[in-house]
Amino acid sequence: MTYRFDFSWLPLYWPVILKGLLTTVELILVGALCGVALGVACAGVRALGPRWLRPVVAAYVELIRNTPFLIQLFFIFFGLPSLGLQMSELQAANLAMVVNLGAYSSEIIRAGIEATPRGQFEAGASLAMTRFETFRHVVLIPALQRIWPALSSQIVIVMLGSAVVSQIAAEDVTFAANFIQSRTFRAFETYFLSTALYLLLALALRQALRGVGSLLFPRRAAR
Amino acid sequence: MSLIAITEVKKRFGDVEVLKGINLDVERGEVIAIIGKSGSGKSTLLRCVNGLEMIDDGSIMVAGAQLIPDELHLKALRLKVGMIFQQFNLFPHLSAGRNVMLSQMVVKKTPAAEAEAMARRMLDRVGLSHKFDAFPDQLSGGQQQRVAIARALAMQPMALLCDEITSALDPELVNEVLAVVKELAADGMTLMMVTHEMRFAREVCDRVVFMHQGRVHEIGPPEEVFGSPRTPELQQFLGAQLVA
Amino acid sequence: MSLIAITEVKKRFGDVEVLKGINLDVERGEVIAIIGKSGSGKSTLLRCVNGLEMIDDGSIMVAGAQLIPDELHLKALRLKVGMIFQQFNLFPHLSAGRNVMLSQMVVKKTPAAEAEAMARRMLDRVGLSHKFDAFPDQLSGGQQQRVAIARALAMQPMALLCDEITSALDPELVNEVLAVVKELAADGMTLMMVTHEMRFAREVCDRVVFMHQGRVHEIGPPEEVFGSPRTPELQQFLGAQLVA
Amino acid sequence: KAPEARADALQDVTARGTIRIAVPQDFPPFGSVGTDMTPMGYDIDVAKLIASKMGVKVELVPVTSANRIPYLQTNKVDLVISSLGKNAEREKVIDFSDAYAPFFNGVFAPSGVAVAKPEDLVGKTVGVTRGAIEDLELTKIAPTDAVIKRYEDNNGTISAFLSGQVQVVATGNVVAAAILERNPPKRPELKFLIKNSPCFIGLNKEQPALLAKVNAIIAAAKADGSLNAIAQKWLSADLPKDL
Amino acid sequence: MMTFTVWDILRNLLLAARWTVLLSLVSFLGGGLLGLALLFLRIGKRRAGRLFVQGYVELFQGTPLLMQLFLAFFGLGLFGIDVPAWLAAGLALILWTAAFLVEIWRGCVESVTRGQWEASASLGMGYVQQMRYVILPQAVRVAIPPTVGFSVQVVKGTALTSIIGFVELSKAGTVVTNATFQPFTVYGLVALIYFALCWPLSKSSQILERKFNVAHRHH
Ligand SMILES: Nc1ncnc2c1ncn2[C@@H]1O[C@H](COP(=O)(O)OP(=O)(O)OP(=O)(O)O)[C@@H](O)[C@H]1O
Ligand SMILES: Nc1ncnc2c1ncn2[C@@H]1O[C@H](COP(=O)(O)OP(=O)(O)OP(=O)(O)O)[C@@H](O)[C@H]1O
Ligand SMILES: [Mg+2]
Ligand SMILES: [Mg+2]
Repeated sequence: MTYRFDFSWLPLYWPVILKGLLTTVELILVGALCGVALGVACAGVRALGPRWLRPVVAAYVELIRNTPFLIQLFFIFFGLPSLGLQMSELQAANLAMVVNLGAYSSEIIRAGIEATPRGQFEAGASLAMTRFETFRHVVLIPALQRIWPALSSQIVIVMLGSAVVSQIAAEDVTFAANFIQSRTFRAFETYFLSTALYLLLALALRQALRGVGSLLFPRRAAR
Repeated sequence: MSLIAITEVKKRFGDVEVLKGINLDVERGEVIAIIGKSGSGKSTLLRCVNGLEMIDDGSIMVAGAQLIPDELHLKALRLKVGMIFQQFNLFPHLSAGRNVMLSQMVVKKTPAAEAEAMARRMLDRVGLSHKFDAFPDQLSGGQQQRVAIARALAMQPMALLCDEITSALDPELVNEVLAVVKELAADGMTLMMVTHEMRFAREVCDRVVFMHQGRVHEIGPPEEVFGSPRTPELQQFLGAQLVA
Repeated sequence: MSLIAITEVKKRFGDVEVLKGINLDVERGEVIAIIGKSGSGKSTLLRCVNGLEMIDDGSIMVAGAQLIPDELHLKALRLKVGMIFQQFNLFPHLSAGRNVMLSQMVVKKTPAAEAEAMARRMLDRVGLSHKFDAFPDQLSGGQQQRVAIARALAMQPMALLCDEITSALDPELVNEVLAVVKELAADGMTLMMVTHEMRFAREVCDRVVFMHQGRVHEIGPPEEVFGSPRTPELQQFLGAQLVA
Repeated sequence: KAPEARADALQDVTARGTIRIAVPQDFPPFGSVGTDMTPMGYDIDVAKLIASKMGVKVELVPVTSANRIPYLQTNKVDLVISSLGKNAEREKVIDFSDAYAPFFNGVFAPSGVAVAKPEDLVGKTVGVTRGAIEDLELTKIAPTDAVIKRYEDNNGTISAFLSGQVQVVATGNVVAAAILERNPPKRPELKFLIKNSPCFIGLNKEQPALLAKVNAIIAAAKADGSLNAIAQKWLSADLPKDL
Repeated sequence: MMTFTVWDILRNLLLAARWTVLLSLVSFLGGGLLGLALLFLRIGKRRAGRLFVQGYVELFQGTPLLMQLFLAFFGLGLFGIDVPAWLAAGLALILWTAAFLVEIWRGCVESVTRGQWEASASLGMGYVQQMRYVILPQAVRVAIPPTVGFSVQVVKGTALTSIIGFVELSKAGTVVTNATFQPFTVYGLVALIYFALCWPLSKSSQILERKFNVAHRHH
């Protein structure tokens, strides 16, 4: 018996796959939007926030970057309830995504901010802008533009990492694959299908991020 | 009363005392050239007047108000005194027009339409009204520096500080920027400028300040400073200038 | 027979024809200066002679051998013709001495001791014997360029190609490199050099080639080319040079 | 290794001198770990019993409910002794021995939760282990607006129940009992039975020799009381007569 | 009924962490060797080789490691290839690691300026000699910080092998949680152990980066 591929289950389980896709897309949308926002906030704090807050942010970033996403997810979903913090698996998954991407993107964005020529801060200051106004209007957009490719890759990596949220019964693409597999016993086909779906998602996401980039930074200014 | 009064200002970076007690009063409408060797503290002095560096001792008064280093007072100061840099420091993500509009809208909360009108007037004044929508990287160095001047002017400062604003320019472009500055001077703007353009300093300035080792070493009208330098240091400096 | 014979050489990048049929014979021991506006194809010509760019048409013969673009023939060519670049291109991870030794040992399989002796001789020739163990980032630009010359000389080439070897140097350092080149010329080395140093070209070179729009526009001894330029293009080029 | 060659897996096992058996490590009392992380439990003891009767060494492979059948299908194990229930779907892909342990699937919840029959699950969140019998059965009988959360393995299901992420779990009665024994914050109590689904040993299709051997060992163990001893040890009860 | 003390929990987690370390080492060494081989294809002259590596990178960077593990474990098994968990885990991690390392290293090779290629060519060196004596020695220096930085991702990546039943640190965490009902403590400890493994790596990568950047500024 060499293995025979059998995709006859596909029509029956199509809704499950679709739901999984939607969940994964939701995870990445929420994760990317809130995560990058959190990253900007953290990078901002580390650049010009109150001194006491900087080590706090640094600790958060280091902790997240040096522990696996899976463990963060378990901690949030299974661990936090014993502190009275209960949330649904989707909320937990979203939170984990945001927390994770927030830490990574803050490091990337910080690099972009640090690459800002000092003259930009000084020009802002000498035009009577406050530090925050300078950050907001002068520094941020070019900094984001500088690191947009790196940030895009990180978002794709985090999207692929989201596959483990099926571990807490969040019904994403991987969950769909596992679910179908447990009903049809067609392990290979289901994993094959979901791998293809992720590959497509990754390509589409990268394309979308390129689009967002060209909207946010309509001109490719030199450096 | 003088517009800018600098009294016994001292500034050190770590162990090095860069300004060793500067005294200088600038009258309203006066045009001051600051010359001196590299490292003599010219930039540091301007940066102190603009509040970009904190002074360690002495006092700086602008239009009667003491320079106090907190964000509120600094903002008030910088509304009175604009600064232009050697490296232009235009905002690369904004068009020339938006560069000029931004601080008006952010700092003074000027409505967009009004800020735009002002930006067009100022760009016109520096001869760049047709470049409103161009981005910095589409402009020559001279044009960029003129946009930077327009941007500072749009805040309607009482005085402008210029730190070697032509040093980063190709020789052909220097003149277009100096022409703009000359006009500003003729219009009565108070100017403090660090410059290496001796001919320009001689023609346009009311007084020339020669800095040496963190001190105002000689000061006077240009014909005096250039014509009959009193100290050997200034003589040597001017001699070197001629050769270069 | 000439050492380097360039016949009807054409080279295009994409749609743009950069060399439009170059003819030039360089005799053994001759020193040739190539001048011309930016973009006229000077670098491209030198790079073709060194096999760094493939020619599209025509032929290049060095010491009687045709330039054929495969690794073996290129290697043989480059053993005859060395090249020095504007950006020095020293190997940053090796000391000056090792920079000079490396290619001898790798390409010619010279034993280390012999290669080292040669490296010391060549560094001595460019006046840098005391910098044998210094790393490139510990050397001034002029010193780096002299190490690059020593490195090329250590391969004992029949000719040296120099592409604006002083353009990346601060003015004070230009002379030390030119002095070395002058000595090479006096010692009978065949040289083809792209340069903007007109005075140097006039003093040292046997013939001057003026390139214009991918062609050899004028050629002749320096007194002729500089003294009585025949074409308006060369006149204009020389005029601009004087002003700058 | 061509799959045909394993027409007689028994021969392979004897030749190898080792039998590879998939057992749970997250499903007390059938399988869990001790403080030294070694597997222990009803299924583990049965696995050891079978190996010793066959005269071979045993290699225990810890699996989850979700992946135990793929393990068998891909020949990573010879037998699955992992509280495996029988149903028609599964019988299409693997074979089953005679039953070796009693098992009742039920719906459990803390005393405060009012559930007495499948219809009462409306609006409730039920945790279940994906791919287990109770998952398949519950999916059939639960009302459409009951929310079923399917966890990767029993660890997940049990953790979800104990951390309050689900109010209700569907699992075996003995599992619930084993949870109770550890005095957890949330005490599961039986609300209603889903199915009496005793456990079977799973093996690949068309292995008549191995199947016969396993069945013979089970029958002998039932007869000589050694299986009953295992039941006493882990379930604190005698084997039901009809097993 | 046995009870777990905190020491029992920690001891078991630490024992399981040995697997995490071992898996990390295997994937890093294996991935490094494979990555190096792929690097030569990627920057080589042959178009087919370049395209192959590009496709490889696209595939392994574009799909979740989780899926790669599943497929290595169950997928190959279906074709009658018996893949034990440790092999599947090692294989998937090695392939995945190599896909990232080859891209990191390619960037480093390309950061060596064109002038270095040209200077060495004009001294008569062949491709292999250029690589061996001029390009790689420079690329290696640039490559060290990002490579060390990536090793953190590898250590964390081993957590996913728990899904194919590998009892490394994460799996031990879930199993122990189930035997103790103390998720907060257990996952907290698991996170701390990971942190203790990864943080020195991240930190040293940052320090190396700073060191090399300073070295670069001298030029
Ligand atoms: N931020 C700083 N930290 C430490 N030292 C500084 C700093 N800024 C300037 N200095 C030092 O202060 C001295 C004066 O610098 P300043 O820039 O004011 O000189 P300058 O007269 O403007 O020279 P130049 O003509 O080269 O611009 C110099 O020795 C310089 O190295
Ligand atoms: N690799 C390349 N690809 C495409 N175009 C090129 C390439 N190299 C050179 N060119 C073009 O060929 C023309 C001639 O270039 P070349 O570098 O030979 O000029 P040059 O005379 O050396 O000028 P310069 O004095 O600025 O060095 C230019 O228009 C240049 O843009
Ligand atoms: Mg200065
Ligand atoms: Mg050139």
